[in-house]
Amino acid sequence: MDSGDNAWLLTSAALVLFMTPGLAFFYGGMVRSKNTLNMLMMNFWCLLVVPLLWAIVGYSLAFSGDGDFIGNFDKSFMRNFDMQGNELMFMIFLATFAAITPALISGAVADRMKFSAWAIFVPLWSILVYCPVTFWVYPGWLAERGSVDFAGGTSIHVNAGIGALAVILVLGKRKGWPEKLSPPHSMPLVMLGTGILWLGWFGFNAGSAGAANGRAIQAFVNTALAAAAAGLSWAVTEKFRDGHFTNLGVASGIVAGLVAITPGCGFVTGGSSILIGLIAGVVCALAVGLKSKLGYDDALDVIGVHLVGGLLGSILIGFFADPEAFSKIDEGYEFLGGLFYGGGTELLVEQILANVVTLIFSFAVTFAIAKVLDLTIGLRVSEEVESEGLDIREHAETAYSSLDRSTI
Amino acid sequence: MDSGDNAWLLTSAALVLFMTPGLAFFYGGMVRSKNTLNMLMMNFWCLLVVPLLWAIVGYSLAFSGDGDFIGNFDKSFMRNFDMQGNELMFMIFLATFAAITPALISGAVADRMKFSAWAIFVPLWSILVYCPVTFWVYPGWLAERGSVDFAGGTSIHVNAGIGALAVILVLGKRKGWPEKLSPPHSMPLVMLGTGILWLGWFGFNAGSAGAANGRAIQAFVNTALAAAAAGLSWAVTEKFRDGHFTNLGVASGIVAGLVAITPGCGFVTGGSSILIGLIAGVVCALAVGLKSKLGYDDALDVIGVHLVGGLLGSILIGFFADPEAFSKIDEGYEFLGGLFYGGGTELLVEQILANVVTLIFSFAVTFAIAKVLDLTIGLRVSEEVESEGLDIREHAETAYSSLDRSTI
Amino acid sequence: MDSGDNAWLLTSAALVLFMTPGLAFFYGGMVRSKNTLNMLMMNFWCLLVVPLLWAIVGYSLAFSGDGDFIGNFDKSFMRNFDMQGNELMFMIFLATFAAITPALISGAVADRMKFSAWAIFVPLWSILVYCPVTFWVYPGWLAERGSVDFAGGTSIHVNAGIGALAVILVLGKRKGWPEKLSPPHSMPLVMLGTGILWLGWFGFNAGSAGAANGRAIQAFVNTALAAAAAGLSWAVTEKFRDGHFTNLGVASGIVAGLVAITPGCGFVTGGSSILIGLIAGVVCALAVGLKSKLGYDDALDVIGVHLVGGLLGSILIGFFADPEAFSKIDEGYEFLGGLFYGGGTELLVEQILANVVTLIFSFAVTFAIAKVLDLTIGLRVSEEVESEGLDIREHAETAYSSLDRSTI
Amino acid sequence: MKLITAIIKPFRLDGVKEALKAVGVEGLTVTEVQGFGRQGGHTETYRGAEYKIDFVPKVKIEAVVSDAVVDQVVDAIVTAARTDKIGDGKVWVTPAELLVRIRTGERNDDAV
Amino acid sequence: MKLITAIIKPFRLDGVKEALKAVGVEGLTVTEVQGFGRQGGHTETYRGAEYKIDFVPKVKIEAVVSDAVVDQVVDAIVTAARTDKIGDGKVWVTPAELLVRIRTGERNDDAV
Amino acid sequence: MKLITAIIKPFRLDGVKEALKAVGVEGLTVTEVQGFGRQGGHTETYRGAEYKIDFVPKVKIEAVVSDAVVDQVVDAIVTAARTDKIGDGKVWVTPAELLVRIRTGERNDDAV
Ligand SMILES: Nc1ncnc2c1ncn2[C@@H]1O[C@H](COP(=O)(O)OP(=O)(O)O)[C@@H](O)[C@H]1O
Ligand SMILES: Nc1ncnc2c1ncn2[C@@H]1O[C@H](COP(=O)(O)OP(=O)(O)O)[C@@H](O)[C@H]1O
Ligand SMILES: Nc1ncnc2c1ncn2[C@@H]1O[C@H](COP(=O)(O)OP(=O)(O)O)[C@@H](O)[C@H]1O
Repeated sequence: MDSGDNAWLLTSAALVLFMTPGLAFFYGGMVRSKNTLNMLMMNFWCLLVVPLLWAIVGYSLAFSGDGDFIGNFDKSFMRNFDMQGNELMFMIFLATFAAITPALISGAVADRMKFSAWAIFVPLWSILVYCPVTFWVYPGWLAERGSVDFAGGTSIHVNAGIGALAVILVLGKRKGWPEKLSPPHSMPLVMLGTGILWLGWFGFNAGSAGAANGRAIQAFVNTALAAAAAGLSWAVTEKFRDGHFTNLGVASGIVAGLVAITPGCGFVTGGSSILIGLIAGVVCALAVGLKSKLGYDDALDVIGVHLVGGLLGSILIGFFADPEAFSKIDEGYEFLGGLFYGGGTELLVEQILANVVTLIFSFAVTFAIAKVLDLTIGLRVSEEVESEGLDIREHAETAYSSLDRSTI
Repeated sequence: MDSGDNAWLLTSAALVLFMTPGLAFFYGGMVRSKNTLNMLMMNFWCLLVVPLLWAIVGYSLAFSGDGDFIGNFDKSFMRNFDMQGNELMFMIFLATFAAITPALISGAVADRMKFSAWAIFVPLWSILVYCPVTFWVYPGWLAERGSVDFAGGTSIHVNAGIGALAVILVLGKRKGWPEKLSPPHSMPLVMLGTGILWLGWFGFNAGSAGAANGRAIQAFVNTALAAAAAGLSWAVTEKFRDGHFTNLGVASGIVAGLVAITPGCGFVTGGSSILIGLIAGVVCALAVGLKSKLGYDDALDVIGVHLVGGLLGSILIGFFADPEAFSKIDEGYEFLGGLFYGGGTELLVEQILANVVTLIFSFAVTFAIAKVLDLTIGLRVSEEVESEGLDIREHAETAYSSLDRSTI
Repeated sequence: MDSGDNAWLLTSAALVLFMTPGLAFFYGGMVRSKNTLNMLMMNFWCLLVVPLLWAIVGYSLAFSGDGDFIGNFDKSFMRNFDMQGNELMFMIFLATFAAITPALISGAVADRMKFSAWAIFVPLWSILVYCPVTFWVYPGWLAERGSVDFAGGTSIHVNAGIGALAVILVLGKRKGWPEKLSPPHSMPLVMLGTGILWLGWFGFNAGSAGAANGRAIQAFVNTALAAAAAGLSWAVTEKFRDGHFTNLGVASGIVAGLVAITPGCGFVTGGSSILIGLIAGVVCALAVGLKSKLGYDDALDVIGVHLVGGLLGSILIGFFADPEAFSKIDEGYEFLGGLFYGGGTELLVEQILANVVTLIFSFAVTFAIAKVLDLTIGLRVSEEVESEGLDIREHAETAYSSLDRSTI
Repeated sequence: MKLITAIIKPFRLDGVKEALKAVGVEGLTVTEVQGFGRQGGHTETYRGAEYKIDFVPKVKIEAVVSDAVVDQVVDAIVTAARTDKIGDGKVWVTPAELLVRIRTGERNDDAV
Repeated sequence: MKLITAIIKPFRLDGVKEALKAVGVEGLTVTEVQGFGRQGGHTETYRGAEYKIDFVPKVKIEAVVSDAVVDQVVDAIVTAARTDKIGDGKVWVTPAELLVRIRTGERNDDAV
Repeated sequence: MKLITAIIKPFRLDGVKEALKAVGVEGLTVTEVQGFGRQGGHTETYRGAEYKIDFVPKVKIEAVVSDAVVDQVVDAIVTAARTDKIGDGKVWVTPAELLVRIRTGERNDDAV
């Protein structure tokens, strides 16, 4: 255990944990004030349930053992850890990733999902979807075949994005959608979330190097540049199409760029990360328009941003991966080269395969979970609750109380 | 000086300093909008006054010299520091702890304390209560007897919690309490505070290892798991009792868990920290109900959360401390074992003693300070100021101004 | 590359990037709600445009080559970097400084500048003003003569502060100023920004040591103490003059202290940093009153805080620089001593010279940029847009939407 | 001239606005208000303590209209705002002696 | 029918509401407003600059009641809202020609 | 007694307040409202989707005044609020049968 590496991993884990509140504000600002606390709660819930589950059984299922398809229980309850080798750090660092992944889905189901159903959905999905996919992508068969995913493009963004689609197909559209749209109730809250997400994402991506080394630095640089590039290209796309630079466009672009660079930030160099960001900003800005055409109500664009951005970023590795550049940074760090860097199509094919497999598996299992929940306890609140607001009815709380300054 | 240890301590100190603004938002969101700025100001005031006082004299009083009961002035004005041995870092890291401790008390006195009295209370309390207790618990006699306090359960949470009780007994109840209750004016602000507190608490607890070593990692893991467990158990307690999962319940539970694991995070292992968290969530959720029964107006539950949570966590060390596990993490790290880990009752007795001593001393001296302030400059605002709001009358400011967008 | 140094620089760069959103909230809370999003957008825009520009050409212009007056293009597009020597880290760390510098100017032009003009102003100013001044102050002729600037007092705060003056002289006053003043629309947002700025400033100042060493620790200590001292002295100044301790006073004082200690935090010791903070708080509290006397509309006091605070801090180095103290911390760290520390007037003269040169150059070039923009695309929105609010008209967005909870 | 005031459920605002446009009302003013009535409020629970929130968010619509159309306007509002659930709100009519359009100085029926 | 409007100090809202319930008023509508009057406003100071805030937060209560109870209702409000300090507010009464309960279509006294 | 109600552009509030003071109105009550009228609203764009915002922020001023000064007051408002651009707003007058100053119990003209 090197103290410098530890310092960076401790910092990174703290920052990634902070991303889930950040996501809560990012999403919470976008919904109406009557559903704001429900949105915060869906996100915080993930922070309560998932790390415990991960420490008890999830980490073991996702990372322990030599199987191809799923881990074993050897490391459940934090037993059999390699205490010299920093495994406890590794476990808790990854717990923060496991927590934010289902939280991403909350953006799609906003304004209409029963909280009790969400409360159960989160642990089920973590175990049945997140753990196996993570196993395949990291220690398991997809990784062994050659596909790569530095910080969680496939296992996190694509996985959560397609899961979001599955849930909302069961859940249905919000009343009035898409005719009646409500603007974000607090854009400053959205921008706060954006700032926190960007901050945390440095831990997410550069922490995934597992050390405070040259790879971490390159991942950090890529994270900064891709986010800036995508924020810019989304904003410019909107300026040309709609006539204005908007804050929500900038925020969305930043997040899209962060998503898109997540899988590749440890395999591509700075110039490529700018290109990936620029592409992601434009493509995701267009992709969020799909939902009204195709008729699925992805309230806060989890699909347009995380699914599309994650797929894009993961597949672009097949073009931009540059093992030679990294050999100068870190000796003995090996991976296949991308099409533009002399590596042929092998990596590209593996990247596509890994994502296709994830799409199919995650969609199917998530759909099944949602269906079972719907048939048992019910997935959706009543019309009355939906129009009165989930905060009061599901949580007996109000986001902002002003009249009550009058008491006393 | 190891650069990795430095890196982690620098980061930790920055994060702990950020906790005081976090606490300001946590409390500030809970009060009505007419008293929000007074709450923020009470917290920020601690950040202005205490670090200076600490650098000038507090650190020396709390950590310098061989006395049993109080330090000396040898290290006042940052003189005679061991510059090779990182002492400057140690001083400033601890300054951020000293700052947040009196800030905790602000939650109890909300809505009715004169700011001028608070302005004087803070430095007096720091010198007369915080410095001696810290001396006893760390270099002094309580530590020498064998009691332990990793990151400040006794010296910070119990100390501030009982101090809060002493002040409000002098200060009295808010007009209309407990009949007239006002809901939090901004729950998003409360949740923002919660997120910042959790983030900062990693610096608080894992930084208290003094290095980026295995103990820091274990403390980090314990901090994450106990917070999650307590957030969950508080929320579940409320769900059973009141019928809803609430944001304020989750926020309160997270903080209760963080408080409870603070003293023990460097002495217990992950499984114990989950248990400590689960217990703390339930016990504190019940403890906040005491005030209306016993009739003291602890506005934002400093006693129910910090006093009760701190006592609980400190005493549970007597059961769960596991020196053997830590001997595998860090050689030469020695402390008494808890009752469940073969250590007998010795540690338990010492933990109880340390807390009883702190309770008595802190209550008595804080009560005296409050009484003197009350008899001299007065502790409490007039009824008129209380009903008009402290922001306008004490600070000549308004938290949110909307009508004024009309000018120009 | 030392992993501990890397860990601290990675952390610092992330924190400094987070300062720009922090600044956005600090300024955004101070303006009226109808212009809040325009303010956020001006700041976020810097985060999108400047890091890309910096990676592509700015860093090379500011730090590459042996010239006296400007860098060359050798390191443009991140080519020719010393990959063993951490140069990529250095580049991205400094990119976050380059981003926040023009963002500072946004506070002066609040409420009336065309966003399209701002969008172009930022990259132009970065290249034409920030890069050359940075070159002079760091690798170039001013540094060679002996002047020092640890973390950017001259190159950032004085530079942006005088630039702000130049822009607003072209831009003109807001309609109704100074008769019609509007209070901050959200003080909690201002205080959030303050907290984030202070947090990030630890990365800014202590990260500028380039390592997790004793100098970083001293810079960290100085940052904490100067901010506290200035917050206190600003607040006390207001208390004596206006009768109240205010949150905005505390926030402004903290920022003024952070600005003032920025240039000297790696050259002075703790006691001096307290003095510098105390002086800065009083001087800046008085300096913000100048604008109404002199008749320039510096909306959010960029001049009173950043220009005055930066100049003050930079020139006070000439009195307080203490090379002997640092020789005990870090071997081989050499700089001229200040007047009070046996160094004579040489350093003082150099500090004055460096700032005078910066003032003249930055004012002239910024004025020219603003004038050209004004004559071409126009610098200022129409009266109608100014009174309706920039958010709706420039960005087609509204900061807070409440009525719309009514839909569905 | 009459001033027609309606207190309705917020989510009916859009519908009522359209209904008013349909009967020729070209201007109206909306206020966010809090209602107290038979509908009752709700209870919120913070840290186990119950807070009785008596007031329910409502929207107030005010429109000054010509005498001739009063009945039609009232009917339009009632029809569009009705959900048949308690708390649908009230409409009332008060006499207005004068209406002026500020921009032009036009008065009464010309100002509507 | 009469429309009774009261402008009161916010912290008297609870008391006035109870007083109205006591005299049989079962429905009312509340608005957060800003008052300007003899009470004067206050001064806020930001960075040394003084901001004269002319407006004081007040609460407006509106209730439409039967003619028979008007005096009683006005008295109840005045008694409950009174603190004897400047700024206590005003009550005024305007005629209402019609009141409709949206849910049922009931009119006038039946709709109260 | 008459109740004079004016809907104006927010940025004219200060001017209208001064004009009212000039004609002797010593008390008034202000509410932030949303207006719908000829002026039309505006369009906001979030992630490429257009949101038609029909309502425009306005300010409502209410003042109860003696019959004798009604015309003067209306004129003062109209003059001070006028910008000659669409959306300047409306003023209307309704009869008030009673005005009470809560603090003193004074009535009608004495209570103004
Ligand atoms: N007499 C009244 N005067 C003014 N507003 C009233 C009156 N009665 C009811 N309201 C308003 O109408 C709303 C609905 O009234 P409520 O009694 O709850 O249901 P309903 O109208 O269906 O009988 C209330 O919330 C209140 O805003
Ligand atoms: N003529 C009026 N018309 C409408 N509202 C008024 C009038 N006069 C006073 N008010 C309202 O009543 C409130 C209290 O009035 P003020 O003159 O301050 O005290 P008081 O009623 O005790 O004489 C004001 O803030 C304002 O909201
Ligand atoms: N008939 C009406 N009743 C009540 N308020 C009205 C009426 N007509 C207009 N208003 C208010 O006056 C404002 C301005 O009206 P509008 O038709 O936009 O412009 P103008 O008054 O210049 O013709 C509206 O936003 C609305 O608040």
